[in-house]
Amino acid sequence: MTKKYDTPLLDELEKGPFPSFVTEIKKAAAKSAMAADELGQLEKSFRDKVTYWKHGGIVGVRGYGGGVIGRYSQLADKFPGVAHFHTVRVNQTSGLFYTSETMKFFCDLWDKYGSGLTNFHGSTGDIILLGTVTENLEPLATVLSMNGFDLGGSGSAMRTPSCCVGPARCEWSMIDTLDITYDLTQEFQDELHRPQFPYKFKIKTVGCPVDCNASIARADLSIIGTWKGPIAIDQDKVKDYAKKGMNIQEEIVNMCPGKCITWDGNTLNINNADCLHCMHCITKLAGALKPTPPFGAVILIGAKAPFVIGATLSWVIVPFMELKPPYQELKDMIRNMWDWWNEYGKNRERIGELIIRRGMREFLEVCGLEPTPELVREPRNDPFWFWKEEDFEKKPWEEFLK
Amino acid sequence: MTKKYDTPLLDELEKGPFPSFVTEIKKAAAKSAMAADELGQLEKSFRDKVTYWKHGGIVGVRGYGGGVIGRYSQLADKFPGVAHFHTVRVNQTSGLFYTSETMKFFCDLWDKYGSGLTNFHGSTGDIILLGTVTENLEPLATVLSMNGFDLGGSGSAMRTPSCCVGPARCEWSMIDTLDITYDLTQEFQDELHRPQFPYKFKIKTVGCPVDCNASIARADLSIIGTWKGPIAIDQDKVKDYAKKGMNIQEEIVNMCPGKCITWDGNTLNINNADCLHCMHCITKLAGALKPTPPFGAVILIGAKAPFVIGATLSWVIVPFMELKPPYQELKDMIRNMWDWWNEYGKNRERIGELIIRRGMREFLEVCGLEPTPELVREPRNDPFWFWKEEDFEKKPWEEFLK
Amino acid sequence: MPYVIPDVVDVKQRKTDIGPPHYKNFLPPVIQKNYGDWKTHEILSPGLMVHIANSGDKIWTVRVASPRLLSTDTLREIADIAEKYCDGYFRFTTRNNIEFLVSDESKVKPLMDELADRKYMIGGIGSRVSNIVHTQGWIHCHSAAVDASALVKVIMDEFVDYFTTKETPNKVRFAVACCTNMCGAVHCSDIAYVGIHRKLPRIDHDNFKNLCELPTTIASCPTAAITPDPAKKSIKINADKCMYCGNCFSVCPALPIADPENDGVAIVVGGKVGNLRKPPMFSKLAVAYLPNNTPRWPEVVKATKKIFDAYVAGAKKHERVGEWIERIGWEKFFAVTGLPFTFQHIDDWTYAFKTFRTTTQIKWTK
Amino acid sequence: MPYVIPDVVDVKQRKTDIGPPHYKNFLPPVIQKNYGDWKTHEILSPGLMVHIANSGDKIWTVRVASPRLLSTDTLREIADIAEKYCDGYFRFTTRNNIEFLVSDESKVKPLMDELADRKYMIGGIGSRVSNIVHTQGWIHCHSAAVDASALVKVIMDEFVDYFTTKETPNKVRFAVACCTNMCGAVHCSDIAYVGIHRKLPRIDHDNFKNLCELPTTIASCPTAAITPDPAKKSIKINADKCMYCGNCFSVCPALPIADPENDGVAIVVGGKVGNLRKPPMFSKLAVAYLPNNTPRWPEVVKATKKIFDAYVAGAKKHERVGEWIERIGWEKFFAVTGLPFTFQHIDDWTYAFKTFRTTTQIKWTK
Ligand code: SRM
Ligand code: SRM
Ligand code: SRM
Ligand code: SRM
Ligand code: SF4
Ligand code: SF4
Ligand code: SF4
Ligand code: SF4
Ligand code: SF4
Ligand code: SF4
Ligand code: SF4
Ligand code: SF4
Repeated sequence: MTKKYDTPLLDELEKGPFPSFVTEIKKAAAKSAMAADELGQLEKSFRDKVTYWKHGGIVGVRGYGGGVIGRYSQLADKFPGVAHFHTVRVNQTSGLFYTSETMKFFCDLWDKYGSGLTNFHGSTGDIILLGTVTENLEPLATVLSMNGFDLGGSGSAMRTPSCCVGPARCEWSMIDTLDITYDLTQEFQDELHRPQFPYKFKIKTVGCPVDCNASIARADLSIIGTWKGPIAIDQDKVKDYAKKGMNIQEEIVNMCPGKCITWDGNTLNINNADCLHCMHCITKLAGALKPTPPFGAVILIGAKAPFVIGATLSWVIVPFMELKPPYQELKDMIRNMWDWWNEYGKNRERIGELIIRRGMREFLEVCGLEPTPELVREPRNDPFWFWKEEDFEKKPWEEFLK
Repeated sequence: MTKKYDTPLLDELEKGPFPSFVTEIKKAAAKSAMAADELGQLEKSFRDKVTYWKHGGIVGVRGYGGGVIGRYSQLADKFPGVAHFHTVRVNQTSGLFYTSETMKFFCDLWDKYGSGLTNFHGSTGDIILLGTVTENLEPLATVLSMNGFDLGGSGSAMRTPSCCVGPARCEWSMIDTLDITYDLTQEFQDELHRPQFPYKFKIKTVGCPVDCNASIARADLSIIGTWKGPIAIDQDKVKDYAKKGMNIQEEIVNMCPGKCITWDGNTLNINNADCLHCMHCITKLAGALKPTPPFGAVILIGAKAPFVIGATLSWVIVPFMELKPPYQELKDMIRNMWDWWNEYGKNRERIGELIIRRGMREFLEVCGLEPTPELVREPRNDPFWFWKEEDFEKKPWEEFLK
Repeated sequence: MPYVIPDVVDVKQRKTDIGPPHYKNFLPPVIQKNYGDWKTHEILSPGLMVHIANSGDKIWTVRVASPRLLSTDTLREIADIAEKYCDGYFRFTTRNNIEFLVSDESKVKPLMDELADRKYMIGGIGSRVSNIVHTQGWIHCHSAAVDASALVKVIMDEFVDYFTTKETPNKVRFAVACCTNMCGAVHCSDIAYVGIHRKLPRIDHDNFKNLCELPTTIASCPTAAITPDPAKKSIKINADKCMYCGNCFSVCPALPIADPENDGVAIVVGGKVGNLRKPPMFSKLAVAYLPNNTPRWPEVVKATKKIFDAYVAGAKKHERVGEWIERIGWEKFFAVTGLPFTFQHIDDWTYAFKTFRTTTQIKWTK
Repeated sequence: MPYVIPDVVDVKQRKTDIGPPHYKNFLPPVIQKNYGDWKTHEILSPGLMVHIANSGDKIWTVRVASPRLLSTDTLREIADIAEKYCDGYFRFTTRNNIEFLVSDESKVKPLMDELADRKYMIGGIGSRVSNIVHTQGWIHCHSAAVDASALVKVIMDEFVDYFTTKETPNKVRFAVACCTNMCGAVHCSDIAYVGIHRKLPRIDHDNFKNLCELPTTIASCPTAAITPDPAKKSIKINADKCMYCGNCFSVCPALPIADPENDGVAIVVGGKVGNLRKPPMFSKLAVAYLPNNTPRWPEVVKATKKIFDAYVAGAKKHERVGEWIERIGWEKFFAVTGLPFTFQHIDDWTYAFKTFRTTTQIKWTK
């Protein structure tokens, strides 16, 4: 039924133990002409060492400004099945949980409207439905919404928020990552579906500083659970670890960045005042140590890929925020920063870049945040800085002389 | 004889135990009208909280483009003694050694031609003779040269090189700092006395990584002695330290940045392959440990004050250079970098700034230097870089496949 | 939830902005019950762990590898397996593995047996190699300088034992991005690959005015190499300043930069995102360029093996790749891996001098 | 060498480019003999050390403080003392102290007694406070936002015991620079002071064209706040961009920036230049501004005492100020010193974001 191509190069990639993406394309190709031509064009890319997709192309569904990545082949003549080969981004479930029923729905849906090829999941977190034609977009979106699903983000919009598995299956989650993600996604549907920002905006939430969703590296807004209480210690369990062969001195004490643990062979002691809340001891002695409340989150801003100013990791802007539904403080802060970004951001300027351009002070003031040492790795070194008129009124040194 | 001023504010600075600069000015003021008016103007500065010196003013001696800092008072009417108050920079002796005879010569000289006020020494290293009038400059310079001394540097020139006390009185000096400084000063007399560069150029040489002359922070070219051999250990002396109460584990082992020392209460062991040549253990166990040959220097480039790009520390450009008279390799390298800087440097652009502007590669190539990992704290992170045609010919990966 | 796909779809009736369904709908009952109330977990084997709630309840997780690019056939198979052993419940991980969520201990072994029979690759939990975060590559993106899925396949084939059985000093996170937009987590991964160009974009002056916006194109260039060419109503590129990053092509199709001869792969190493021990770290350049030798990129695999083996041999327990390198120093890293250090390794972009060595602290490697 | 100062000087006869005299002329014989052949040294008291050569020869060094600004009277006195006890040999240190070089052990005590009698301050050797590297200030420079010698005096008066007797965990290096040109070693000192402005330069349009070069003036501005004002044949300053650094005034006298009301002192801390333990470090901002309260800057002294005392109380042996701060963390530094943290502490210049915290590693201080 579908076209067959000789794919000697790609066939090499069916060899070896790791599951092969080529096999997946071939499976889809057996049923779908689109997938078959995808395979053919890909073989040609491997032969010629170059991509054969055209640059961009705007397609979408009514009422939405994003959620679909338009894609056209440069070789439509040779591979008509991929003349159009658009991607549909579908907003995933918080924590990436599925039931078999839901998954089968997606399979039926995509066999009907697309190539039968998917990504579970895209790097941002969306369900990626790979390869369809423009005509199928409206019915596809309609069926999705009938069944309770909606499109994800693309373009200069808020992107689909995502999170780690968190409280659903992890003992260390200090905030409800799934709920925060769901709640923010619902709150900001308009910003997700209708690009209205200078550029993209990503939110990733993780339950603790382990950061199993790379939040600090890949989200404009990183929300990372942490704690303020002491680390609770079950000394017997620690001793068990030692008995089972763990070198507590080497593996725990010496590796603690706060240099705040001691171990005398019997008792583990933590000087919590010097703890950096890094999670090393807690994770390596799983079950023996645990964080205690108050629980909350560090809020950070600005991570992004290298263009234009170089890759950034997110920067702390709130050292500790309690996060309880309805997360009002967080939502207000997000809206404030968006207003500012919308007002001053240039086209294709991420919020982190704008902060660099206009200064962290302005950003903090817009968000109603105070300067605190927790925001910096270290204070500035070169001796030039701004003063505002209001600063002149403050004379903190008058305190000194008392 | 000289004018007397009421100096209630400055008098406050004669109180307290540390030797008072005000007392020094008063001593000079007793004999010199210039010094007296210096005192008067200074009191006014203290009252008004502002400097009363005019901006710049070019003065100098015949045949030289530098060595004198012109200085005029804004209050010449009130303080005629400092209407002119120029500074003469005199090239110090390597290592800042003096004999009483020489010092008395300077005193006589300066009582005759100047205010009687001096700085031993300026931050760059020169002898600073503070406060004279334009007419005195020629005879002063002549008498200096009759007695074997010469002017130091100022303006866009090589500045007076300086060094630590080195082999003259320090057991750790691995290069002859005094001789290198003397030799380079003599070699580059023209560059020192006749500004011909885009901006200033400073050279500081120290005998070891302790850097007792702040070479890495304050010299465009930093020459810092180091070693390649193992650290020789006198175990008895180490034990003496322990006996006298040193906590070798805490103070030496734990503080070694290479983490390459062990101590069992009896024997100190150093894994020299991991030694970072930091000098901590050697200095704190003075007499017990010592570096062994080969001796040489790390050469670094680019330190400067904050303008315009922010303060910099010097960057390693040669991880290890043997330094034996006549220091030809070093001199050739210096001339090469100067040629390049003269060709491309903008007005008031330090060599480090030029390197940043045109790239480290060009600089290294100009100096005939190879790229090596020792030059960087870490390789670049963002994935954009230049290729030259010649790089395409090299295919280092062909090695891998063997 | 009964899902429906009508034969005739009335697109006018579509509701918008409903967002995703609530996550509770997809959580196994034992998770719903013990949500946020877990006590601890144990890793029972490389692909099996159990989480134990304060209530005493347990949930077993069996993890298998996925190529991420999945056909509906495979997805249906996974759903069927989940139905058989997990009451239909499963999830994906943030690194695209599949996790079967088993509430009934007696079903764990049969599940693992069936997975093994069906050639699923079980593993990836604990201190080892997990799946590779990656991007579209030649499968779907116009920007790709290299294919992504293929790199994942050849690297995972090489290190598969470290997924299924062997341990590494700590987790080793690989990532692939097919261009410098870096849609993968390349900039903060233990070992990562990024597709790069090495030649100037070619300016299609005729199309420029139709397809591209002048200010956006100029602003896209990280090195300010692009200036207007008013005569041609197009732009000029200063060849001395261009670093071949391709960002101008991202915003302007009239500036194609792909070049089969000269495109290829760079390897960066030593990044991480977690806050454990050391703060998150960027990946740094290890190999500036390796050729696109399709279909299996042997040079890339070999270079990776040098890095990986040196890490496994040299790192202390719990040290990530970047922590190991920081401890031994970059000069030793290049010495023990035997990788060449070239001019490309020395930064010459905006923050270049922050990476220069401002200390005489050096280890001698020869 | 017999020195001559003729009554009548024939300036035509001047030789040029002779350079300084050879250093050998100034070395005591015992140094000449043992040059480069020292074995070790011992610190015998805060102002006395002995260096021992491999030959067994010894040289004693007695160090005394100097205000650096010295009158010829004082210099003659020093020379006389050196003649009496040191065969005339003495030197200055790189931090402007005076070192008497004694070759004959029996002269050490009498020398120290006489120095004490004459109120010289003996000390500064070893793990303590030494002299303060500093600059010209109001004594000689047109650029000074604060006086330098006075700051040195009031700080040394406060910590004088740490020069003469008491120990600190490691050497504490102070520095003063009277403006942001930073002719002192401020950017890499344990505790340092820099004179700063806080108001815009005032443009003297009439004089601009006579006194200043347009391109140089524009290029001098680190924030690109200066643009041409062709109408006035002068320049404009963008008030929003100006950081009051004064570099424009350095190159252009028509842009005075000094302002008695608003000029003052910033304190930076934690820098060092040596390579021991940690690589050299920059100083970082501790106090953004303290007023010029002449003649003794009490606020500056108080703030310094807070920092110094916290360091002495909190640092481990051999930790420099910066090492101590890095260990405890900046949030603890501000907590233990009680110094306020303000917007000025957060960098907003070119490399600002490199100083932002990119980790959740935080110590709670309240
Ligand atoms: C599908 C996906 C890669 C994947 O295979 O998983 C992807 C694919 C594309 N990304 Fe991306 N990005 C994807 C996650 C990312 C990430 C990672 C993340 O979100 O965690 C990043 C790095 C983090 C960041 O946002 O900075 C990322 C940084 C970029 C950039 C650079 C943005 C920047 O500020 O520098 C671009 C360029 C652009 O925006 O024009 C880009 C652009 C693109 C485009 C739209 C190509 C383009 O230039 O227009 C790609 C479409 C490929 C295609 O044909 O389908 N993509 N992109 C990911 C989205 C799936 C999803 O929705 O779940
Ligand atoms: C005298 C001295 C300070 C002192 O009291 O010791 C000094 C004094 C001046 N320096 Fe300096 N600098 C002195 C060492 C330094 C140092 C430290 C060093 O050399 O180790 C530095 C920092 C290191 C560096 O070179 O970057 C230094 C960085 C500057 C700068 C900033 C240069 C830059 O690239 O940012 C300027 C501004 C300029 O060049 O126009 C400057 C300019 C000046 C001027 C000429 C003022 C001016 O703007 O024209 C000062 C004359 C003061 C006067 O009235 O006497 N001075 N200057 C030092 C020279 C004495 C000597 O020759 O021994
Ligand atoms: C399932 C998953 C979360 C999710 O929402 O999907 C997850 C789950 C767990 N992680 Fe993770 N991590 C997951 C991605 C990550 C990531 C993100 C990434 O790789 O992009 C990281 C950060 C990596 C980094 O720093 O670059 C991550 C760094 C960790 C660490 C820290 C390792 C270290 O010492 O540096 C731990 C703690 C440990 O292993 O001791 C950990 C521990 C755990 C625990 C033990 C947490 C728990 O109690 O349940 C979970 C099982 C461990 C395992 O897989 O070995 N997880 N984990 C992700 C599985 C990805 C996969 O398929 O392999
Ligand atoms: C005389 C002098 C060299 C000169 O050519 O004039 C000198 C001489 C010695 N230094 Fe120094 N250092 C001298 C300036 C420096 C400087 C430069 C500076 O301060 O600007 C430094 C770098 C400071 C920094 O890192 O910021 C310096 C950092 C050291 C250190 C390292 C301290 C540390 O652990 O960080 C040592 C080793 C030690 O003390 O254990 C040292 C050790 C020594 C020894 C023991 C070397 C020796 O064997 O003779 C000398 C006497 C020690 C003492 O004074 O305590 N010297 N020393 C300088 C005296 C300045 C003064 O009057 O106080
Ligand atoms: S980030 Fe923390 S809470 Fe979330 S899954 Fe990882 S370890 Fe658990
Ligand atoms: S969480 Fe990290 S910093 Fe805190 S005690 Fe444990 S290892 Fe140390
Ligand atoms: S830098 Fe080294 S050689 Fe020079 S005086 Fe200091 S310790 Fe001695
Ligand atoms: S010199 Fe420094 S790095 Fe080397 S062994 Fe001694 S303390 Fe360690
Ligand atoms: S990394 Fe580049 S080539 Fe790959 S999917 Fe992203 S934009 Fe496309
Ligand atoms: S490839 Fe990159 S560096 Fe070159 S012109 Fe385009 S945007 Fe600029
Ligand atoms: S620091 Fe500034 S004010 Fe002080 S001497 Fe140097 S240039 Fe003059
Ligand atoms: S004071 Fe500094 S920032 Fe302000 S205009 Fe002058 S040079 Fe620019």
